[in-house]
Amino acid sequence: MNTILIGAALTLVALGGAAVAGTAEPGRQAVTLSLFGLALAVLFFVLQAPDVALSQIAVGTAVVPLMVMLAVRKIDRNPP
Amino acid sequence: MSRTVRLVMFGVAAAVLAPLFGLAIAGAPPFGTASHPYRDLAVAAALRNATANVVSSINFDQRGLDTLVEETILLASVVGATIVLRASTGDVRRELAGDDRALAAVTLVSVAVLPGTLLIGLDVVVHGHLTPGGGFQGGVVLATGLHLLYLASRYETLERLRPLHWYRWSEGLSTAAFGGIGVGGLATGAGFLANVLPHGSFADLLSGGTVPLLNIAVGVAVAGGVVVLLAQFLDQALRIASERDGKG
Amino acid sequence: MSRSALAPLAVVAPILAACVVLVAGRRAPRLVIDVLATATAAGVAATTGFLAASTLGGRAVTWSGGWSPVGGRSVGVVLVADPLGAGLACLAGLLTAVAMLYSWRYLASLQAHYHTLVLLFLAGLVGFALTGDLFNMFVFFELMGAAAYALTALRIEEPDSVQGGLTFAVINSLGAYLSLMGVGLIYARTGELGLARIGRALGGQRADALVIVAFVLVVTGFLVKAAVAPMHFWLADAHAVAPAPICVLMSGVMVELGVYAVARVYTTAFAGVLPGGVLRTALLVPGLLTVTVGSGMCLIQRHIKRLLAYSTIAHTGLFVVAFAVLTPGSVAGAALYVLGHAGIKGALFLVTGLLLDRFGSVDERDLFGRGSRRDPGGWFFLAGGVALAGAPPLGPGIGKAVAEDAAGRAGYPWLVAAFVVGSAVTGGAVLRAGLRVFLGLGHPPQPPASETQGSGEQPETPSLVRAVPRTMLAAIVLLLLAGALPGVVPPLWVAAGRAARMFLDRTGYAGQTLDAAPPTPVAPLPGLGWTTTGVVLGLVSVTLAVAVALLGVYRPRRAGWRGPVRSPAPVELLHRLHSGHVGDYVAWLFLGVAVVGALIAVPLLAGR
Amino acid sequence: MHWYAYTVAGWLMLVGSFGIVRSRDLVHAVVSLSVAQSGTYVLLLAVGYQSGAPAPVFAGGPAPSTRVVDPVVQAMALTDIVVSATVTALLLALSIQVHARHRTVDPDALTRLRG
Repeated sequence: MNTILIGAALTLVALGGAAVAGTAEPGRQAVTLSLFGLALAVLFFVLQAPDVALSQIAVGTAVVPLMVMLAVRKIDRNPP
Repeated sequence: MSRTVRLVMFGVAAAVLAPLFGLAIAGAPPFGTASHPYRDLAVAAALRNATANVVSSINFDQRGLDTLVEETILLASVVGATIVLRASTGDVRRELAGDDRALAAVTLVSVAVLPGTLLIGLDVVVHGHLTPGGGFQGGVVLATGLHLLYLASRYETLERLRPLHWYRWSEGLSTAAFGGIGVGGLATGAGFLANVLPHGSFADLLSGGTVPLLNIAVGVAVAGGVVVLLAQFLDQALRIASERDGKG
Repeated sequence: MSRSALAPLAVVAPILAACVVLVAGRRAPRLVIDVLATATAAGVAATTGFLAASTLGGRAVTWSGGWSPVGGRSVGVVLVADPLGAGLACLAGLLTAVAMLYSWRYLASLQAHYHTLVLLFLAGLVGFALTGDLFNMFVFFELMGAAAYALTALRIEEPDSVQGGLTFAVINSLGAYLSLMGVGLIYARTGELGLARIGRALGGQRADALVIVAFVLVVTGFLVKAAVAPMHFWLADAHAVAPAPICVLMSGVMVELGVYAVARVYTTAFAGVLPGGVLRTALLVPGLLTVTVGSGMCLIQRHIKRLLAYSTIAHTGLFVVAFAVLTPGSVAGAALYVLGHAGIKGALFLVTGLLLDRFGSVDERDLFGRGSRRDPGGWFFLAGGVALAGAPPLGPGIGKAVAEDAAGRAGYPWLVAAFVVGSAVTGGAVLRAGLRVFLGLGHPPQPPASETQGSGEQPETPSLVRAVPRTMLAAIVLLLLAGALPGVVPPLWVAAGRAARMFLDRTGYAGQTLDAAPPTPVAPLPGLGWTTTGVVLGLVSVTLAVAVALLGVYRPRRAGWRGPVRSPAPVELLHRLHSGHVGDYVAWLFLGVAVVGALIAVPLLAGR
Repeated sequence: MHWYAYTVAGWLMLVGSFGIVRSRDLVHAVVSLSVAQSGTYVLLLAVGYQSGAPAPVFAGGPAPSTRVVDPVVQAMALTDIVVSATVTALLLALSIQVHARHRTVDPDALTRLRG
């Protein structure tokens, strides 16, 4: 059972990573990055690493995507 | 270099490295192995020092030096981002646009959630040596919790509740406290960053010796650091415009 | 307090001082901040200098947290000070103190943030040099990085500055993450993070794909930091834009620490499993490429800071080559070379910084003939060029001579050519720029299209300066003296020989670190110093350098007076390869990893 | 299943780096770099996993024993996450300034640092 969960989470992470790197438009990338961060957190939970999963949720799904969004907003506000 | 040349070059490198990496992991112990020699020592050491969360024991006691440096990296990045995003010649402070005002429903929810979030953050910090979480996770929760104020009302409210140099000070002081506790260990002769306080009894709130103290220091440092970091980005996105921009 | 308290103090003191500066910076007068920062750096230099001298009789081992090993195993992080590591930490402290002296009342708009970052940078450099733990190395690597990225991009009004900082940060971070992958793989095999423990766990094993890939990945980050071709591109972009005192630190010690880390990790952890012959090839190939590309690019620069940056790349290539010979003599030569190079190159960067502050340009063409013959800076610059070429009896010269001698003895006499040509070309390029700028010799150069110009930059002082402040001149003189000194102080040669022997002694390192074994006495290395051959080869290099410089100054013009000259095809190609494009650099980085990986994997895995 | 976790770690590193190589936007490159870094967490935690063993947290959890998932790699991954986040912040700050000075964040258009 656990093996299946881990396999599924790994697949989700592998696809998520490709999706983030493949999203050309940074504004949308903030969203995919947040979802990818969530997938990583799930993986860490099933790998019995709750400490790491908590950090990942706090940082990977909230703070970093927020900073990306703000950076994109700042850059989009001043087009060339 | 043209785009094609660049991609081909990367492809060639990947074609060499991927099979090498494959061979390497074929020689690694199988996933899920029961042999973890460092783990055996680390768990025993954590139990000896009465720290129920072994990960905290490693981060703050056994390999505390790593964490001290990690806090220092945070400090360097925060100061670095502050320098890089400082207002430069040609920048002007904009008035906030009307759409920066929040919806009433959002305000209500955010105000309701805010105290709970701050409490959770504190709880995660204080119990870091017992349960999953610790100074780092709790610090981030505290910092993000404060930013619910932005959702709850207007950016100006957040700005007023956010005298940035306080947060910068608290980050500097708590990083110094971490280093100071380390030097304290040296002074007692037990060694740099040694766990010199009484260890208490296992799974008590007051157990783990210096681990909870260091957890709190990191919690304050991280909360302060993340607030300052987010403030730089929020200021850039909402407040600072360049004279060279159009109407912006 | 025992000697083992000194290593952690040298790391934590700059961190604490940085916190104080950060907290007090808004209120305290600038003078207090300047004095505090300079004194802290000098204190770190004194502490680590004492450690370097006292560890000649045996390493100083500090288990942080007091987790002394039981039965040769511990859960803690260890700092191991030996003469070479502590010596590099001392060099970092000295260079920081001088950089602080130069920056006295400088970059005033940044308040104390500048000092905070420089002190944190120093903590990273010192910790990286002293640690004996692989994961801890990664953490200190990132600390050096985070501080250095921000310091590079300090002058945010400069378009090039922020771009150079970003490129530097992306490439170095990627290198660090690849290193961490390697740490993960080696942990999977051995279950250890301490260098000495890994060395014991791997000793006598067969080098299989996992060990090879782990080693290659671990050293990737360090090779990037050492700017070994083809992972060198970031260095010129970062050095060209960083403030001059930061260039002193990056060129003088940070880049060298990359080479040191490769050497440290190999000798302590992997020497028992990866044969020296294989490693030698895997380092000589990129090392010689680095010398070639570095000196070639150095010769064709007109942006003086970029010129100096490429000269650093060429010299780092020489340090890699010297280490790759893997004998005590060659390591001692590399150590002395690093010392001499740090002082001389630092002085050259600072003189260039003065040019920027006075004329708002570091472009050889713009500045043509603008320096005055009465300007001491010009004579310092020319002297630096001669010293860099390896002139006896100065610091870079002794390092070069000792390394050449060791290469010859180890059966690689042809490597001498790399040392002679590399130092002659880079020294010649510096001389050429100096002769043109300060003495106004020859004709102004013509501009080809695809290169970075150095004109129209903001000076680092509030406005263009007329008279050079005494603190700035003092910093330059100190660095020149420090660069000259290793060539004329025989006790330093003896110490370098013993330090090198200790550095290569894997069993002694593990014994002292893990078993608290008494130190094994190290005999000095015989015959280390100036030899007739060394002096002659040094003079040959200087003659060649002068020839290169004069040829550059009085080169007959290929085209007429109208229109820009077209560079010859190879020069144009070199310029184009250094595209400033971050995607290109990442592709090159992976190509470099693939090449080093293949150089190690093919001889060890083929035929199994 | 045995090598799947390690492969995913390598895949993330590769795909993130590829993202930087083909990037047309520096913010995209920075985000791709953080994808590459996430490969390191996955590798570390995969190395430390033990089938059927609980998390290394004993308060209110399992009875203290060494049969838990390796806490050392978890501590390393935690440090790694902090480092990654702060470096990403610095990189994003630099990207903002690159845009402010060059009016573009397209690497193909940033051609001043050449030769």
